[in-house]
Amino acid sequence: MNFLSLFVLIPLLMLLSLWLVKGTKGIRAVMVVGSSALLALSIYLTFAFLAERAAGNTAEMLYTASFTWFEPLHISYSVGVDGISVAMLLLSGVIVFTGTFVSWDMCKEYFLWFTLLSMGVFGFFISIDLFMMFMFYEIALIPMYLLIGVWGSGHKEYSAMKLTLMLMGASAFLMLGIFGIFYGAGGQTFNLLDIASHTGGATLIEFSQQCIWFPFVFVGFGVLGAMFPFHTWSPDGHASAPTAVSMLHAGVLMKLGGYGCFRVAIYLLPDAANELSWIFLILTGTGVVYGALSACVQTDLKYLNAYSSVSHCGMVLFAILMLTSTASTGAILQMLSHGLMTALFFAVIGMIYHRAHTRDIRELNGLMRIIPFLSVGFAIAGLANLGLPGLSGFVAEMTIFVGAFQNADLFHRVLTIAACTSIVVAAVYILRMVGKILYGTNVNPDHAKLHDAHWEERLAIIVLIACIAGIGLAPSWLSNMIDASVSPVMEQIQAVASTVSKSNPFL
Amino acid sequence: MDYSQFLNMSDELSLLAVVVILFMADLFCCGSENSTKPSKALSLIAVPLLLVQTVYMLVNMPADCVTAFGDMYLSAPMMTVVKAVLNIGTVIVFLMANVWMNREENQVKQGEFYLLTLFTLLGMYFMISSGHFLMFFIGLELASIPMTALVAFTKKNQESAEAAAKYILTALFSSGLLLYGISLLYGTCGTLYFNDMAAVMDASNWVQLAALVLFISGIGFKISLVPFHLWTADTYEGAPTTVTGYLSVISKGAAAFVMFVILTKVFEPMVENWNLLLFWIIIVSITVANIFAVRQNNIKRFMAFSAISQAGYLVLGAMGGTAQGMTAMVYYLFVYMVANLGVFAIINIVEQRSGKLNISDYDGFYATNPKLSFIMTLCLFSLAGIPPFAGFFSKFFIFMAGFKAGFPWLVFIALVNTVISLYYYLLIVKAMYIKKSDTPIARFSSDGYTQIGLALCAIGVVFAGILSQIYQYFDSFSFGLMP
Amino acid sequence: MITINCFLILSALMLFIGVYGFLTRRNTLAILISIELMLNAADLNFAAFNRMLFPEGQEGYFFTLFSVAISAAETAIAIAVMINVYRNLKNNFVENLDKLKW
Amino acid sequence: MNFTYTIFILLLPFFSFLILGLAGKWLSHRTAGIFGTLVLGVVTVLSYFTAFEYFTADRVDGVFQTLVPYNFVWLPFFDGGLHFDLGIMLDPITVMMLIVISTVSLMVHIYSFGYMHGERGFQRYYAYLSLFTMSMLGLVMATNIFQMYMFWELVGVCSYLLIGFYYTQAPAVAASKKAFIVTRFADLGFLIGILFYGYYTGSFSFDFTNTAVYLNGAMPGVGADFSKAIAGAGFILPTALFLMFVGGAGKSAMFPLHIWLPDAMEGPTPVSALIHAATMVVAGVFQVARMFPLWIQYAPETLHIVAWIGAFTAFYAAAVACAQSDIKRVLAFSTISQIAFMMVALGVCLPEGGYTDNHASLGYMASMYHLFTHAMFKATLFLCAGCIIHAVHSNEMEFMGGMRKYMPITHITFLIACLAISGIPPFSGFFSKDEILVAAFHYSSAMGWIMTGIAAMTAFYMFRLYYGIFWGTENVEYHEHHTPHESPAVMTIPLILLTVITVTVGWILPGSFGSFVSATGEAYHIHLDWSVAGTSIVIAVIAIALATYIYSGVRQPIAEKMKATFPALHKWAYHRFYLDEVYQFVTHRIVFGIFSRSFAWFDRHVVDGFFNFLAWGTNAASYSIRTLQSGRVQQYAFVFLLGVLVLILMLII
Repeated sequence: MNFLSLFVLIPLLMLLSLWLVKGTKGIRAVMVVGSSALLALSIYLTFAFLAERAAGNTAEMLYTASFTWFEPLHISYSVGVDGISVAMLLLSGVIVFTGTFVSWDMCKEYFLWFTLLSMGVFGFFISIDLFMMFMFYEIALIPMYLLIGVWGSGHKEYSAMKLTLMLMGASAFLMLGIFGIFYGAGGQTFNLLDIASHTGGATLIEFSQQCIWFPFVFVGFGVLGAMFPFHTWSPDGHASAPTAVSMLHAGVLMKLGGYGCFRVAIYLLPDAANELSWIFLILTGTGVVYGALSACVQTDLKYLNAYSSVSHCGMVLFAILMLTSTASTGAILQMLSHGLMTALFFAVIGMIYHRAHTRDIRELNGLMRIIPFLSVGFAIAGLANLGLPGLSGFVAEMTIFVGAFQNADLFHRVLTIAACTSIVVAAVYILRMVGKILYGTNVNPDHAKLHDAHWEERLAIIVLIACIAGIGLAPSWLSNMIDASVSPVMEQIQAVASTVSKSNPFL
Repeated sequence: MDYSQFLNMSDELSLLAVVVILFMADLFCCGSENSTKPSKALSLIAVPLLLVQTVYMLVNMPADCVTAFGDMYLSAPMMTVVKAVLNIGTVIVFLMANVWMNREENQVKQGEFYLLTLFTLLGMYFMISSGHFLMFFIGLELASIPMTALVAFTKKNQESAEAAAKYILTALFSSGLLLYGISLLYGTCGTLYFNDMAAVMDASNWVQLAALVLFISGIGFKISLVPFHLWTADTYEGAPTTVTGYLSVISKGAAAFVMFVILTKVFEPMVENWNLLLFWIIIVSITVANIFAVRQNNIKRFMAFSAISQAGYLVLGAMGGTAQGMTAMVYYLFVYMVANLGVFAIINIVEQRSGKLNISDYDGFYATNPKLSFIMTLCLFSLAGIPPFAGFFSKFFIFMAGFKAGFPWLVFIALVNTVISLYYYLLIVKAMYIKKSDTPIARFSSDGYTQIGLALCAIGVVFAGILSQIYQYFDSFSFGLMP
Repeated sequence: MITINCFLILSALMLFIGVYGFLTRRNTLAILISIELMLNAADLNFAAFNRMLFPEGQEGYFFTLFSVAISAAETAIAIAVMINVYRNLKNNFVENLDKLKW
Repeated sequence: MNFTYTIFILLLPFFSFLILGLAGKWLSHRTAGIFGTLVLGVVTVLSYFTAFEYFTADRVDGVFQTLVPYNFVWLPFFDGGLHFDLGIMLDPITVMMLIVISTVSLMVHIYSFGYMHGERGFQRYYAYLSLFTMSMLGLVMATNIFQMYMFWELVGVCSYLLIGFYYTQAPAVAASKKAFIVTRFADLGFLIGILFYGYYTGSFSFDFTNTAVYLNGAMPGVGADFSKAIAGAGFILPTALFLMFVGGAGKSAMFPLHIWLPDAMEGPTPVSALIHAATMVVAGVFQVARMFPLWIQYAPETLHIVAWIGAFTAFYAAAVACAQSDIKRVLAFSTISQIAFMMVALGVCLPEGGYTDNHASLGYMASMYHLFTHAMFKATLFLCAGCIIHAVHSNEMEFMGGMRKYMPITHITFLIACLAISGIPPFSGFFSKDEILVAAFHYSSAMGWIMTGIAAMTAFYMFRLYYGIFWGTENVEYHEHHTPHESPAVMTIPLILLTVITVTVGWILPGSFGSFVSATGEAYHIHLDWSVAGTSIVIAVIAIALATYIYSGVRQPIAEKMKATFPALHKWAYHRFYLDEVYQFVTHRIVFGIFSRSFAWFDRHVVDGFFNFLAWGTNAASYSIRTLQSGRVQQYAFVFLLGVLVLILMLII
């Protein structure tokens, strides 16, 4: 048994014990133990991975294991990690851990779905078999419906339904794309590595085939990555979701999209990526600016943050499509960074909402005086969001911009510069929000006596801030780790697809 | 004459034995009208007997294709597997029927219920194993005629009567056309033995093409494919819930399998033609049914439309007539059966306990009956194709088969339709979990039989996908039926 | 000279008269009679094909025999159902069977 | 010689920030203040020691060595040979800036002890100060342009936090937001400039020795890229440098990006002294100076654009300063004007003989010199203003007048600083401004006369301010309620110290500044050009006299008459020529009002509407086709039959 499977096994055990235990204490105990175990495991994995790499193991994926699952269909249970997945697993570990503490007072059913969601997420990141990946992807999606629908707020039924249907619609595209890849590569293996390297019975996917399936896969994952114009599930979904679910969703689930785009669309269909990236570059570039500008006029904190997520996640896809190893590394860093800071943001917003019963910017005022701890957390999340050096956002954005600038043609230049403007707009909406709700004087007597964060909330906030600052201050180990996995892919693209995209009218 | 060839029909004979035993039991145990005791005995006999017979079939399975009566009867291991699958479904139906059978007005009729059900099952057996259109036709009718009686089982109920009338009228109409189609086949081929027909089939012969269409329409009626489906919703709504459950999986599944077999065996030279037909039938079936299902309020009617669209997915496995498609179809049937019967078992128990049949009645169901609604959720998710439940695997495999057969766009349309189907399945989930109700279905406990049935369904839904052995087991028998 | 075509034309006529009857008659019993016409059209086909085209075998005849038996059974149960309908509706007009719809 | 200890110049304030920021809640005001000040004291000592060691070290080829005690790859980039380094670089201007920053910062730390006494958030204040000091030091010690950008952003945030220190007051919050967003907007230019620069030169480093090589396409890997070399040599580098300058213009409040600085005066006054007068706002000048070798060699024409922008800004700000009534705003506009002087000085440098010609590049030295002296006397002015505000509890001149009798120390120090800024010998401002004028005349006499005129305006508005505060009409009524009093020693001592520097730095070491800092690094001996100096002195004196004539009396008929004669001019100047309103209109009405709102609308109603339409369409379809399921069995059969016929036709045709 490969130890990566523990990432799925632990949530399974958690599910089982949650089912068995009774009482709040028992549930909390299970959740805390389980999520700590997951966090510890992901940290251990990171160290082990780095040690292994340092020892000179340059295999594309480490800790790989493969067991035949559906033999007649060539489906296997295959796991393995590279730098990207390790980073994502670490992120998931942190978010699940903090999410547990943020949803401290929730009931058993909530945690059941929550854990199922976590299982999907972890499973997705350890999979290197397309079928498994897709399965875990969907496992992660469906609990969202109930989590939002039952424990959400506002137009929760509508939002939950919309979110679920749009994401499932995307998975329809995705599934077709996966079939296309599978049969395009000879129909002998679902294993990513084999398909990418044409081993294990896989053959090179024909260029024309690639061009058909690339949009399917990219849209399929892109919807989850909030790609314009398929992002509208995100504001509603986030606004209605309970705190920890927003965290998990924005923090991890949306990363499935970016990760999938890279791992499947780019990695397996490099020629098509080179040929067709321009279409999606325009879409994602638009999304980056559009999301940021839309965020400026929102009045609901969660909507604001959701649109900001659209912008930031758009940046992830945008960077991936730049097809340079720096930009892609930046994309992964941005995923990490956005995951952490949005989780922090949503956590704090949720806590404020829990206390003040409103998320309307116009109704909140002067919170800094009333609930200083939460306010500081909020401000730090905001600063990270607008890319303050020393926090993670800066690192990611700079890497992306430098990487994107490696494409010297006017088309890429214009888009890159347009994307750069989003950091100015980000400053606008973040400062507007911070200025309105934290600063000033509170005029609402109901808000005068709000209590500051409890210990479990503090723990969650501190852990997240520590991670954000950690990445922001010492990014190179992470960046190197990610790049070691990104650059072979990009080299492959540059090697096989040195031609300029013929279909791009702007070149 | 070699009487040993009867042994090749051991599946049918063993089922017949079960029927006879039950008949006897009904005759002798249920004789007195005043006695209520024996009722329990009958279901106590029926379920284990059927299980034993299932095991017997599987154990006694021939290693290869066998025939009897000069190819009139054909059987292959896969067919036995399908029969066993149908048996399991029937067992679940019997389990859930128990609470209904124990109602006062039904106690005297329960022998009839079991016998009629088993006779339709026998008809399906023959249909599946037929090697000749006569055998097929007899099997089909044997499956249809008792079914009418089952649909009309609650005599005093106007809806039940109407449902039966619609069923029998449409059935007769379709069998009239089917029979005419078979006659055309006979006229052009000179034989109705499956094994001989493929050789004389000709895709340019329009009479044969017309016969193909008539055949598909006749069997499409049983599978309830659009546009031959219109009876379905009315009949499902009017029929007793248990019977609806039976109708929605067992007879449909058997017919779909038979269609697959006959299309690949008999109409093999016309594969292009029937691919074209099925292509459009599947698209229309899935889409129309989904669109209808969206706004249903009666849950049985809703499940009828769901069943129509599921039938579309089921038939997707037949596209191109590949071995992979066959496995995928049988597997899909199995998974669909488990999940659908789970849903019907719950609908049935709710109806029996509270008399409520509308989706809006399920508001707040989770608050009062968490376990039932949890199982219902599992089953609905499985129907919608959500992992890790079995429905995901079956859908994936059937789409994969469709893709491999060369129909990516058909698969795509089907995939997009899964979104709509997810929507309406979620409507029920929403009713149970999210909506609040002033008059929810009261808390109740279900009877032991239903509990066992639900447990079986839940186990099936959860494990039939993850445990790849089941699929591989099916796959290992997918030989011998393809030309 | 009576050729196979005569039979075919006759059976086709019977089929379509049956279909027409099915689609237009109000009385359910009349509809059942129409269905009998359809079934008999097919039976006639079988017999004619066997006699005219494939006289060496007996498949058609047998099919006809079985088919007749089956249609008898079908009709029997159909009539039973109609009686049941009549008992519930106090008439047997097909347009009254419209409680279940939409 | 190694300067490894310089790392502590950065680390100490950082730790101070961490400790004060995290544990501040549990510290008393006193402890926090003393702790912060002590740490800064150590930093100052280290800075001076560094300066001492650096400037006493031997020159190599007549040039102070550029030393890099630390440099490591902080964030690797994987394409184009780029990497984001962090490190410490010491060269003359860095060392000079170390002294400026640590000195002013220390003074402000001490001063704040009195000024912020008893304020809520005292610990927070000191934490921010520490963070700012660290960031500013990091900015000047940067080894590469990206590191500079990083600390550039950090000082921006510190500025934001400190302007908004009184966060319960709406104007402070608005001002902080404005400051951050405007500079952020400018930084966009900086960032893009960096990206261009990095891409075409293959390096972010300030070590320009390779740049030329890169640009000529001789570096391995880069040389192959012909287009890169062509682009780099011709058009790209000036563009990149100008974009960087845009960032600098934002920070240094060049027109039209200056609008945030006057509003930034909402922050505590010591903060204005430190950030918005002495250090952060000169970052733009420092940046241009840092990239100076490239400017002068590759983009001299562009550099002159910088000069003209500077000249216009200087004029504009001086004009506005003449009409302001808020003393801090006057100082703010004066700051803008003076920084523009520095920009002009850089801009007027001529490329004759390349940048090896110290004489042609006199402006560089003058600019740095002025930066240095300006920091001292402007800090003095602001700190004095702080004392006055502390005493009067208002920024408006109408509450002042006749303050000289209440606050003698403040009065004297303010006067000296005013003389210095007006360019009266022997105060430091005279020497540095004179060099700027010389450089301007060297460039063109037009520029020279313009700058001389603006210098006169400077003298005028400064003395208008001086008389308005200390002489003029006294608001007796108000002063009876609140009798103003001299500030405590902890506030006056920094004033005196800074004044001492202001007084002495010019004439104790006349001409020696050039031996430390010059464009080439070779010693440049400053010699006064008396024709220029004489003119400027005369003009300044006339301007002062004019101000005295108009504003020194208790009654000011001329001032009022002027106001009455040119009401529109005064009004426009008072309202800063309505630039803020224009910005307000463009950003709020156009960008957010039109673009954002329509995007948001588009998102909800078109994009989202499309998906809702899909859902609605499905439902509507469901209702519209329900008649298909009419409940009539004959119709069912008909559809059945129709289906069969259609299928048959499909096959046969």
